[in-house]
Amino acid sequence: SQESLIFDLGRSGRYARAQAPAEHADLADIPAEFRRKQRAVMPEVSELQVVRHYTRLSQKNFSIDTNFYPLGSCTMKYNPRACNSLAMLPGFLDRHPHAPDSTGQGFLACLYDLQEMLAEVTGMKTVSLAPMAGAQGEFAGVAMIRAYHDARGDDGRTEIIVPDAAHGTNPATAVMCGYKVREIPTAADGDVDMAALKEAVGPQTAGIMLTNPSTVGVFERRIQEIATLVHEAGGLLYYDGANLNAILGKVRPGDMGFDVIHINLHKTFSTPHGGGGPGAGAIGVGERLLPHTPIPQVGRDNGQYYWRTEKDIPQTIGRLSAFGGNAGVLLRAYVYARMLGRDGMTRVAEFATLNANYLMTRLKAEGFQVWLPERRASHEFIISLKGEAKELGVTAGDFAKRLLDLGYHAPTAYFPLLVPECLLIEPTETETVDDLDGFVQAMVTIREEARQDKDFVKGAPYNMPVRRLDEVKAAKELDLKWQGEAS
Amino acid sequence: SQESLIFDLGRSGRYARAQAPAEHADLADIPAEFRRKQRAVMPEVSELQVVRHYTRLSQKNFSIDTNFYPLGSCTMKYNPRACNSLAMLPGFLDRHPHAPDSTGQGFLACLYDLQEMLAEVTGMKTVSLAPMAGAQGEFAGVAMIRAYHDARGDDGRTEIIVPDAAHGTNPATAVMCGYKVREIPTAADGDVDMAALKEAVGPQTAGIMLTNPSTVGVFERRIQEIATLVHEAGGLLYYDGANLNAILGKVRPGDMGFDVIHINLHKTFSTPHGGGGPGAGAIGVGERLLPHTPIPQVGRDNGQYYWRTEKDIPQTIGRLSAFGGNAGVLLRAYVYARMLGRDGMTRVAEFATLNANYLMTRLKAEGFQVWLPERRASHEFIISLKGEAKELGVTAGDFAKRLLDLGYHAPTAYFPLLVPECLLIEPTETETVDDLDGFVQAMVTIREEARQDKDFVKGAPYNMPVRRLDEVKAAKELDLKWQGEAS
Amino acid sequence: MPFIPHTDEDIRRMLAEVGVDSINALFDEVPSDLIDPGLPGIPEGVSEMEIAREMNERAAGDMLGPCFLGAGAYRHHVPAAVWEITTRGEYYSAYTPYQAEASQGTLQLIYEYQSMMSGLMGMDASNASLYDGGSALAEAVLMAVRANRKSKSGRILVPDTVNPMYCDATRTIVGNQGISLETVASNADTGAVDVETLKQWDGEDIAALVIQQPNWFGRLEEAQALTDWAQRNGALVIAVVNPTAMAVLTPPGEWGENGADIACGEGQPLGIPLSSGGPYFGFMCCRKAHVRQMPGRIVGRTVDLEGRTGYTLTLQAREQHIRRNKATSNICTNQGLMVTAATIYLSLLGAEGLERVAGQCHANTRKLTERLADIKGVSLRFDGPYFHERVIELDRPAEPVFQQLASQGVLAGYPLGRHDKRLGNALLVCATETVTDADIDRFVDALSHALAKAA
Amino acid sequence: MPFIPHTDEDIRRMLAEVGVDSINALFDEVPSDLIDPGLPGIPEGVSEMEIAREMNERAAGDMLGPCFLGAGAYRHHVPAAVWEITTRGEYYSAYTPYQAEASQGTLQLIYEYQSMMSGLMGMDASNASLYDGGSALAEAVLMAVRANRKSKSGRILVPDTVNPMYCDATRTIVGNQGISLETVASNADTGAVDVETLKQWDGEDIAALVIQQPNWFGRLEEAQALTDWAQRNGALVIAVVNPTAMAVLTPPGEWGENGADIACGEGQPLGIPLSSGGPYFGFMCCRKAHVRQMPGRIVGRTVDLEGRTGYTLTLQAREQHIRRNKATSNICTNQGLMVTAATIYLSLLGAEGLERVAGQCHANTRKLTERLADIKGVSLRFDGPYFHERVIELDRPAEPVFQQLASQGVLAGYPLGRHDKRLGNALLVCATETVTDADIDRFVDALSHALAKAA
Repeated sequence: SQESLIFDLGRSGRYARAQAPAEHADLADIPAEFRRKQRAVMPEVSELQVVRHYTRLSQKNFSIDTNFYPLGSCTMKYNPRACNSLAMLPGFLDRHPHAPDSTGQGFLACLYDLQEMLAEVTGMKTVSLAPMAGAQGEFAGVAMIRAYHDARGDDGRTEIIVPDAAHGTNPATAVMCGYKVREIPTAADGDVDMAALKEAVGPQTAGIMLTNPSTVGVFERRIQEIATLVHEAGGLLYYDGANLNAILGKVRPGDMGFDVIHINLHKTFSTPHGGGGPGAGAIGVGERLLPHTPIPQVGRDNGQYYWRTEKDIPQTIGRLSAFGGNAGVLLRAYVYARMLGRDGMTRVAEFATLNANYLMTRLKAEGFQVWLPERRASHEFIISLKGEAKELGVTAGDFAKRLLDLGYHAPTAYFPLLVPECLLIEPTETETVDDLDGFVQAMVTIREEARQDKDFVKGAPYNMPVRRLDEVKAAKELDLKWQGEAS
Repeated sequence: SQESLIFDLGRSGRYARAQAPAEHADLADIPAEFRRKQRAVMPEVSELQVVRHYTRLSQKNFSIDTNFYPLGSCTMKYNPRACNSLAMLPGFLDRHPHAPDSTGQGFLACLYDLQEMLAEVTGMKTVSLAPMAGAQGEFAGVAMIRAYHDARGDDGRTEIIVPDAAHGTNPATAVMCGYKVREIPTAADGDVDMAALKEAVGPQTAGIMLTNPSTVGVFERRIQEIATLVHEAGGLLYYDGANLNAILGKVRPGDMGFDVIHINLHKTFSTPHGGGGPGAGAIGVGERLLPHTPIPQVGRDNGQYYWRTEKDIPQTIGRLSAFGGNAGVLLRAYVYARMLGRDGMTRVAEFATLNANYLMTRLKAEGFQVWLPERRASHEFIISLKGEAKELGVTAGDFAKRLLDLGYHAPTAYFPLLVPECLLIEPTETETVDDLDGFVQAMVTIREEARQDKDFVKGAPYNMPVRRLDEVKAAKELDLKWQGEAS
Repeated sequence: MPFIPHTDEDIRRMLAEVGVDSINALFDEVPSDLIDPGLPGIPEGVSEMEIAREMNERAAGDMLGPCFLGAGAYRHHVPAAVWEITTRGEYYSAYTPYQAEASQGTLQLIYEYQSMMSGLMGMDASNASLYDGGSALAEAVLMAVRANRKSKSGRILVPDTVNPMYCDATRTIVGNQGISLETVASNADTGAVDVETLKQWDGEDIAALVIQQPNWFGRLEEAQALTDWAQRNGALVIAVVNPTAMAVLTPPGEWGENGADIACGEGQPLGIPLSSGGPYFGFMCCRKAHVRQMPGRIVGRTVDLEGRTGYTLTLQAREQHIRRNKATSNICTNQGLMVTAATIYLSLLGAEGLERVAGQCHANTRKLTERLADIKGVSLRFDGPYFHERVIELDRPAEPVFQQLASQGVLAGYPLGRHDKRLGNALLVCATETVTDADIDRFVDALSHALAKAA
Repeated sequence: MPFIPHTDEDIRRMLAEVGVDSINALFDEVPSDLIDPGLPGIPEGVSEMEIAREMNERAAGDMLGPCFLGAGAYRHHVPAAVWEITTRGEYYSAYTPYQAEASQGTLQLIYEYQSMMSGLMGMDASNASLYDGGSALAEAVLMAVRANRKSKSGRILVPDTVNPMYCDATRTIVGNQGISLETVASNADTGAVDVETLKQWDGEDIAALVIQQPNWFGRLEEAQALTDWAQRNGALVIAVVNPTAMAVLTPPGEWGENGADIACGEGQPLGIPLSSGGPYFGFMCCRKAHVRQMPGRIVGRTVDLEGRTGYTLTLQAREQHIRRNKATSNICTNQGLMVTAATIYLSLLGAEGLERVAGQCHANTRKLTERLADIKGVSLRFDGPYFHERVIELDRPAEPVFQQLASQGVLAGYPLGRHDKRLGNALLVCATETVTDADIDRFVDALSHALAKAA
């Protein structure tokens, strides 16, 4: 049923009275010219109304805790509840970021230990936890590449090479760092087109941004060759950690030859996605880039933990936020990493890969077209519904919407851009084989429904709180806030 | 959609591995004859499966946090979330009940302060927090009445007087204490039938159990006269606190003449109902019954808090549980009581009463038959759908089920037993007038639907996870546990 | 007005609709000498912020170190998922599931709980909980008297190896119903009941025998033989058991030739925090034949109008809201939220996980007591198999030692002299899976020091 | 295998289906010299119980007393309801709401958030959050450069009264895009910007002026006059504000004749715990004209096929996943869960509640600084109106005093000398609504003692 806007539930003068001081303080010392004239437009509701409204709204979401969520490239695996409750212990929650290091040794020890574990599992020299999301990690990485060239006076390097299948953040980041983007194609076998790469690499190359396994779900087999090629040309290699879950503990980006890597802790280290963040985009740094590590970073000296700043890293690219990063997210990642431990990390990669290959095999057996069927799936894989679109008139988007009705969150659709009518499917290691089988059955059911009545599938979803939304209207007749109308 | 049983999700050998020791301990010192031969039938599932299953199941419940819940006699008001989080602070949660008083002064102080506040607001001499639910509080109260007479050697008193409208727990409790139940009728004006009472009272009277306001939702106006009558006959008065919310801070049972009272903290003091408990049934004790107060009780001596036991109360009726009562529930009640404070308590009664009288007036205006229309509603009131049953063929039960479809939890139906086709409606003070209006509108809508198509209403609910259930089959073909069948 | 949403305008509108001038007018049926007593003893209300500060200070003052106390309540690891889900509003703020269609979440959960408890106990059926272990024994006694139709005596045999607090609570609750609890003395050397001892009741009319396993001293009773003796003599058997222990010990359903008739006990070990003594929950299971005598809520599986599976409260004719003075018990509200937690706990652990927990508890207690026994002035008190709890004997009264160690932050076990003067030097100790080697070292050190001084 | 549900039988069945002998065979495309590096530096996994023990110990070691630190992060009361609801699995474990039909909860919540933030700021539109206040300023600078089409210079005026950490972060982020941040010196006596000072840029091509209100020193800037100067000179105005303060101070939308162009800042005061520095969230609002230049997610209200109201991400053509190297920003994941908390916080407080909170913070800071100013060796540093934060000047370097008081459990404010040597004796102090009179007494006592000794 429709849920009113919180504003429409309100009545003038109402608020949750247990939550504010009983009296209005005297503000007469602030001259009137600085004072607000009219109250802000705000909800005016009781505590029960708030609790009920947001509890009911929450039930309108799919989430890992309620549904299988095989969203390719997003690693929607189980977020252990202990990571939440232990990160929210009062000793951590109430600590002011400017409080001296001496009073936060427990907190800093967790971050230090996390840095060490991440460096080990990625094969990098050091780790900074400062970036607050994957995209900020990317930014930091490319900014470090730039700082490296700048520091050497090597200022003719104007290009960053990016595969055409890359995440949108890659080219956007390169531009933020003042680089031009040089796109290279993906070969038919799913790997980077080496000929195109060789042609692209040169003295103008600042670096290359790669995801490995790549966004088409396969391991880049010639990665060592690529690393040598780029390094010999004087460029550096940036590793986009979006797909790190696929190889955690099995293969290390540092060993592949990467100079810098970001790790989406909200993917591989299972911190919550939170409906769009907060994430954390820790940066792993190789030998060449060590002097440019972003600040702050946790150091250890004589058993005491402390924040390292520009004093310790004078050539740092600098600070990325007002404080030290998404500390609470980092604590969650730390708890998760400790529960996994050495063997557990490796198993993440193994079972994420097993689940993906099993699901790919099953879908293929049911007649769906797997992209790159000759390759091993990494932790994700692609099917193309081009055939279904042509023969039955239902698109990948239609399948995606109908899956919602059947209780499955849709896989990522229409990404990567180079595969027509594609679904990028990432089951993750925390799902059971029975749930994978259920997903296969749902896909088969939808195809059968489409054969019977394509318009039925095209009309999906039917069982969600709303049916398909008018996105054109949303973008053209912008309605971005409540304007005081009645509900 | 149907949710599988947790057992049906399992596979042999699966469990949440982060939650148990990594190794099996050696139990060879326990002789085989004492050891379990075959593993217990248990779910075999992963942590994600558990989280997902019980998150999804939760969404199938109505609750205060999701719906208006005007369940008469149950006081389903907002349960402040702070009461939960503050009662679950680690210092309280991890404390062993046998830990010495000296290490639990904070905890004991909360209970002591709660005792004091409850005594004050009910007008009683002392309070014991030992009873773990209303029914146990009732038991303790009647057991104390019995102990009182026994201690005086007054052993001819064999009867407890109970109005016919009383909660079922009242007669059941009297029997548990070895008494016969003498039922007296309710007069046409809703008060106790005084003539019948006078006839019932005598030397065989151990006491009377009353709820005031009564279960028909009105204040017993001649309560002082009743108290005198019973006391003069040598009996005692027991106050069933189920409806205390209606008079909190406005009128005190102690002032009315009651000798003992139980307080459902999960009603008036807003601790959670929890889908059926835990409750807490604190006992308020008057002068006459002081020597028989149940144990343990928190005492204070020289600023130190301690558990009072039989050493301190030698004539106590004794202990009601292994430990000291539902401590965590009591902490929640304490937090709530402190947030309300003196004025807040009185306002509870005032606004609960305002909401009930408003809702009663509105329903009456819409043509529904109010029981006792000449009386003020207390915090609840009764409507009878006898007319609708006769004219339209839809019963109170049908209205109740159809209300679920419209997003309202049904009021209590068919209680008290003496009113035909009744709904007992208790809106509580935490609901807004808009929600009350919405409920009225829903009742009007259902009556209109019944006029159009009574079978439609009789078939309700339609929008719930299940439709009406076969209760006869449930009772005849008892299926009380999973037997290993496939889902 | 905390938690009350009414604006001044709302109040005006509502009073006008009702046709009164003020809220006080709504109380005009209350005798005027009773109204508005004033409440000078109740402090002014405080904001959530203020009470949060106070509660944090009080809770912080109560914190403590390692815990070797058991005696009916056990510190186990409680997985974070248990309470994060249990306190979801839909479980936390729901009522007893009378409206089945709007309560399928709670109802299915209880059905699953019943299945798990039946499985753990090896019994046919379970109810949806009672208040705690102590009151569960009281209800079991009442139930046994009802269920044993051949017995008219109301006599219940209760060994002195049953938790004395349970006995106290039972006496309070059943005391007015013509039931007598008769004590069976245990063997002073073994701390368990000898079957021989029961022979004195051979041929007498006994309604039921209570058997606690592991017993109050942590010792394992000869449950098989005791059960057979009782049932041969026409008495029912009431088992009082620790549910964690049932992962590794013979469950009541398999005691003797026919199994116990009723199994009950304290559910706290299954995911419920110690929480200063409550809320916990009592559990009760029984044989099929006795289901209709069982007190409390019971959920059954059935179908809806369209044939879909659904769950509902059943056998309500036993209960007080229907049967009133003929009810099996006056219990109404039970411990629903605790059952929610226990169900989630058991689902996470499964039989395998619970076995590991039980095993680790036992191994830790064994390690602990072996270490303690090496201290001069400490010996082990009872011979024979035990589980996860054990009695040690000091060379001096235990109570002062307990208090002294508590002041040093070590909860050194339960002084048994509180219930039996003959055990004045004894401590009942327990080390669950939460206890580390460092904790044990700390206890051993503290006790060694305490006993190093002359008694 | 924590969190991995596969049984041995599952694994066998799956490998058979895939047609390989082992899981390792699935990695046969990885160069063999790279595979299975071993991870000697990573410890063995531990159970939840073990890590819980460690985290509890570490957290307990970090606890501390009263907090008079602000400087960009503020200790406010966070209602219990905020995080109990925010951490519900449906919010906590959901992804960015790309699939609108399956994400109406999050989407409607964001729409409500946008409405609240727009209302609080007096602006036309809000996005769905940025990372934090510092990076929000960086994004605002980039946005201003894009949006100010008349300006080609990329020059941004930044007073030295803007949070220096925000300036640092902004420099890091915008440094490679041809943008220059030029410092505007404030008046050393007032700690605020004189409009006169800006005259030196009259007629120059300036893309934007940044105004922080209250500023880094807690002082109120002449936002009206500064805004008018900037806009008359063709510069956009970027407001950096404390959202709590906006309950009582003139919001950016009402600055000067036309209002600020962009308002941004740190959302932490709105229900987000201090949490050692994060996660917080940056907010950003703007005028309608600039909406299409705003970075980050934006939710719009629309209708579904049946005409029912629904919510969806909109204007996605600005974003990196569509526009790639032409995007307004590379931001993808933002701080969704923090927005959830802030939305619930603002709903609970409303305008009235937030006013009371802001008022109490200010009153407490006034009381605190008046008390501190009475101490020998302490004076108030800047003249003029302030809000909820204020600079005091000691008779000696502040940093050692700060460290000394911290070791006594009092966080005595922020030593401003860390950013400006001229302020080496200054402490920026703040007393929010959570501070009690007893806390103030404790600070006053501790500082009095510290200063009683010769410097």
